Amino acid sequence: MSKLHISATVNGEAVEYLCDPKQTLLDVLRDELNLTGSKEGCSSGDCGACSVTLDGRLVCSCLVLGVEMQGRSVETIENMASGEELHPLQQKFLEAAALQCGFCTPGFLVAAKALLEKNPNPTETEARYWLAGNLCRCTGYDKIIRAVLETAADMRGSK
Amino acid sequence: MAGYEGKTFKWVGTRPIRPDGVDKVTGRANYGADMNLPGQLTGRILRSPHAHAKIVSIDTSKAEKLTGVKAVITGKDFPDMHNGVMPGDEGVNFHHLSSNIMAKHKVLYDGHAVAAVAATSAAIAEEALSLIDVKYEILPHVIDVDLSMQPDAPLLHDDIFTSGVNPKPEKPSNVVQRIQMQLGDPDAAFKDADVIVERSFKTKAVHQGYIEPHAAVAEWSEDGQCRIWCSSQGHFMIRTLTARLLKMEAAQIRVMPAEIGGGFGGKTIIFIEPTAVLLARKAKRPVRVVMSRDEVFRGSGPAPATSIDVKIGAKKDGTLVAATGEFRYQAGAFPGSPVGPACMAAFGPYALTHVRATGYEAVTNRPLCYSYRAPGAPLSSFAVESVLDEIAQKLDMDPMEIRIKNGSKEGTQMVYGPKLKAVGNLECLKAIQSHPINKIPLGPNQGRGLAAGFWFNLGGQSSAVVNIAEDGTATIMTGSPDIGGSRASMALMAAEVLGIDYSKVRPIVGDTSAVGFCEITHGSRVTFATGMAIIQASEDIVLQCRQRVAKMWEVDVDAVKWEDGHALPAGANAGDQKPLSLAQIAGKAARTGGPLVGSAAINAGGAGPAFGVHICDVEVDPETGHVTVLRYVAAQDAGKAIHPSYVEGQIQGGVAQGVGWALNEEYIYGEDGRLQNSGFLDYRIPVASDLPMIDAIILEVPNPGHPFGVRGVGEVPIVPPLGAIANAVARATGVRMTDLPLTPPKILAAIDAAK
Amino acid sequence: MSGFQYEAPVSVDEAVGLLAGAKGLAKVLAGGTDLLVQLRTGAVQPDMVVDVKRIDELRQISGNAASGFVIGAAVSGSEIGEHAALVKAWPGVVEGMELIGSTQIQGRATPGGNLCNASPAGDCTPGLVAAGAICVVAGPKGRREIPVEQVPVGPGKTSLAKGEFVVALKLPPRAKNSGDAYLRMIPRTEMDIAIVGAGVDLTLDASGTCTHARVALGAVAPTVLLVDAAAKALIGSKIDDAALAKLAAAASAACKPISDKRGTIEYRTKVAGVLARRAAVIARDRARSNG
Amino acid sequence: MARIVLSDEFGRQFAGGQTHFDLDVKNVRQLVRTLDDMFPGIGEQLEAGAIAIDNEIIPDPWLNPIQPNSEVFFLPAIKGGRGE
Repeated sequence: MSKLHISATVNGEAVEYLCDPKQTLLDVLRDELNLTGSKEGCSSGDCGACSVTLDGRLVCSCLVLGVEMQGRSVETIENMASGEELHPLQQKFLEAAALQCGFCTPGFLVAAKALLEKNPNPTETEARYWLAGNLCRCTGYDKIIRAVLETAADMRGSK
Repeated sequence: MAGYEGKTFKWVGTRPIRPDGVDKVTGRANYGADMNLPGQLTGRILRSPHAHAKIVSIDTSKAEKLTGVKAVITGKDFPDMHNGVMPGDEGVNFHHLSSNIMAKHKVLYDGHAVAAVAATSAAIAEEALSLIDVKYEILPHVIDVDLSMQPDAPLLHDDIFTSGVNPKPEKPSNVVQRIQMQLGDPDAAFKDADVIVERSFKTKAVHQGYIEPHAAVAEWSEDGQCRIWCSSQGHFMIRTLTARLLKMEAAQIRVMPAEIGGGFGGKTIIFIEPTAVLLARKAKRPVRVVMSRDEVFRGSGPAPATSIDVKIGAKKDGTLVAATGEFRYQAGAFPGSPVGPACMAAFGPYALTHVRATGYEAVTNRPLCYSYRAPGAPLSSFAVESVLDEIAQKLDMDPMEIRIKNGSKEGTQMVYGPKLKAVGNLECLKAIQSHPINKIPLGPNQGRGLAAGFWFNLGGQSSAVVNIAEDGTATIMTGSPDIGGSRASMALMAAEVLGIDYSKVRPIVGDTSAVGFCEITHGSRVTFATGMAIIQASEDIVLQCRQRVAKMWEVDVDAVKWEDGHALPAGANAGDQKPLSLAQIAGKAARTGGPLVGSAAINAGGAGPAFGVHICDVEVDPETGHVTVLRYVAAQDAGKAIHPSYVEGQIQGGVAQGVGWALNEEYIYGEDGRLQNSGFLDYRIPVASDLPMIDAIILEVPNPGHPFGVRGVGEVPIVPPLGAIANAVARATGVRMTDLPLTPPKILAAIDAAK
Repeated sequence: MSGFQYEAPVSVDEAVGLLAGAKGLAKVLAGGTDLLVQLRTGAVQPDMVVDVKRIDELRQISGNAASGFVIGAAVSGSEIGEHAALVKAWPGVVEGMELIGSTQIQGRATPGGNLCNASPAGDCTPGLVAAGAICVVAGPKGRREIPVEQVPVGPGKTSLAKGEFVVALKLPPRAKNSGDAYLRMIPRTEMDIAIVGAGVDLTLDASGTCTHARVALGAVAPTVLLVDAAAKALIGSKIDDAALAKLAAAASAACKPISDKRGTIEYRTKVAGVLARRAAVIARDRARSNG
Repeated sequence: MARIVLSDEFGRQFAGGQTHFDLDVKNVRQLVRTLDDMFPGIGEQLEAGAIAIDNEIIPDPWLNPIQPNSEVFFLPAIKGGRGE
């Protein structure tokens, strides 16, 4: 099958790419657009390492076809910091040592950002369930959950 | 070791942001699969669908003709290796290792690699795999360790003869080895026991579950030089083994360490790099091989299934009088099961004068069984802690009291021979004993479980270089991959010795051509051993600085001392000199003898054993068997915590893995010997909503074998959770279960059976 | 493994035309959370994939509790969970949808997809069956409406003919004093396939006596079971302990499960009764507070 | 004389059941040679394992000194201690 020409918005910028129908959005991001911050851990939607937001909705980019993206908009970890300023979640993850190997970290940050946009004051249980689709094997989740809850409190306080 | 006792640390023990942190929260950090070279091809591996079969033929002609396919290889492309272990092989059987990477005449497990292709796209590579025609003659298989040890079991290898038995066997067997270690005379000593508990246990194989699949990019140049970018727990290991397996010289190969997305022992051995190199060589283009999650489960190095008998006898007052354990550990298709460490660690937390540990290892039709965090110890410890808990119940004794009463401490002789030096076992037990969790009342269907764990920790070879720039900032380089924050620990130790700000130290993980040899990141050795190399290399810089300043001041080097990053007169006879900072000395380096380069290369002994004690509360749904972990507290002796946040992180991560091991994780095989749950959907590692916060308590009983008192911290956290959870479930349900994992169906069946 | 033709029609008729005219295997792509995994593993190798998410009708929730809701087949789980009126009227239906996978999966997974994937363990189906939902199917011969339980006919198999696909799910008008609930058993707390699932919908009269009930079980037979005997145990009772015990026994008795890597026959049979009972209690309490 | 302790296994296999020896040796290399002279074949086995001198486990021992009052244990190879 020949490749399809797709026009989409990636991290606020208009992009065009050629895409085999079988390629996933994750394949497109990593291999065609060189945005390797989204990670492939399972290709089945079970680990969350490839989390992005698609038209504002949190999804696994391994479960979206690249050809579905025509006219759609995706945000990845690469666009989370603005300029030299980290997003408060990124800063808190660093301060709270909420990462060890760092492989799952982009997915957690993208998912946590989506959580706080929807629910600025999550309980520990809400945060744990929201992030249940993001697997981490290093931290036992403790410092990640604390970092998310503390960032939420900081962001509420600064408003 | 001299110089640091009683010292108040300025940097060691603080919690700064890790040097590699920003790259990892912005997606910039490069892991194994992120490398993309010009002209790079996609490599894919064809794997056996059979548990055990003879390879009759492999026809790759159709695949080779497919447009876009640039190389196809099979086992025939790998050089033949000597079958056996020769001096200089460091205990590695290269024939086995090579045969695991690519099957030669037989496939020995579902997922065993048989061929590989490199093509211009993933889709073409996958199509090419489907065009490779492998004819198999299926053989009977064996998955279970007890069945594998039977004399009539399907035989995997005709060249394995059980070692450690008398007389030497003449017939080949799946049983690789028998080992035994003993103190005193346990058989006689059991006669003095008032209560004896003897139980048999079975556990299932589990996977390390790192989120990053194995990935490697290889490039071959016309002059025979080769570069490999990969994620591993030791790029020097990758270089050594690739060179040996492909009959190359080590210096021909340059291995670049990518960031590593978790390993836990599973990335301490080689799986795909030689395949990538051979494909790149044949295709004359760079090749990237990345395992799928299915391949990771089927074709990497999970931890063993086991079958264990433990017997412990005690006096009425709780004094343990004798203990024995027989530990039957499954290996994968090739030898390599950690039954030795399992025997050594099983009874580690207890002072026993009459004790025996016997170990067996048997090959099975499963993927290579390899290291997973404190290899072997969680399983043997689970059995011992379960039996001990039952003894405490029988004696109506507090489970903590029996552990403190019998706890090993400085001077205790271990079953493997030596006596313990200063250790923190009792300190951990007492920290848990006085923890507020004990005061929380338990509700219906709830139980509290306690367990202790031991791991001896490793030292070994490490190198480090410290380069001081002209402005006094430092670049420090080691060859130890940073798997969980070790760059931060290295920088803290260097800052401490050099006396400069942590922010002025940049740690680098150097490639195999840039820095001296470092053993793999394993056995909790990096902060200890590579850290010791960093300390010595930094001390080398301090000495050089004092020597330079002595020249400037025209005094003896002893007249110059080093404090807080400055050279100072050591006493009045040095004259009235103003302190010189490292930056000032570095600025004059050209005129005092050239660049300031400090280095150290060591083979570190003196690794201090680690102890950990865990307590947890669970609730069991009596109608479904579902277990909820309500609370979890873990105390551990870190010797000296260099970066306490990452020590806590090691403890919390180990606990989470251990909880998964206890409750839900298992390799599930069908009758056909094929793995049925090779994905994260049905191989159930804990998710965020499965766990409570994990209270990590760090104790510091300094290791006399390290200048700062450091002990490895990464292994022991996974040892106690299996026992702690099992003991809590036993107390919540009133039923003691001996088969892991404790899945809801098993728990419900056990509850119903006990009614 | 060859590629496939990708189409994204904007109308139902266009989609029917593509599906009916496709040579070889044509698959409907809704949320894709099952289909993409099947594509990746090679379990399904379609010649054409028809993405139905650009058809407005499939992306809407219309109607209300009194008249009955119509849920577009390609509405995502997240969108269903955000629809306040639907959540209020049919919390059990919504629970089933929201239990499918993670937050990320929720952003994509759809009720139409979950139904047509036809897994016996699909979380969305028991709640819909209990609710008495009707499935709107479009095809070359026009539209037809069938009860939800008639869509899956076996693991991975549906009653849909070539060219047909699910457009919407219609929930009946909601009576006063009604409540529904869905519970499932998984070993973890999230991210698992149900070992057993149980959906219960019921209506009480002013005295608190049950006048209507439907009980559906998942993962205990090749398709979702609608268990009349379990419903009968509730109807006419005040849903007291005796009725609940009868319900549980009837639910367990109806099970025809298999033993597999996720659970045993014994376990599924027993827990089906437990979950049906627990779901009935939740549904009853919801009905009482939903006057 | 240093106290040398073999595992029961090695004692049984090579040394007729004896496991404790008092030997006058200066370092590990000399100790292994001495034992191999006494019990041919044991040297290769011992070299494959680890060693503890005065309760300190030493990786890759060879030239490490043994004091006259030292206690030396031969251990199985601690392979696979690989985590973090």
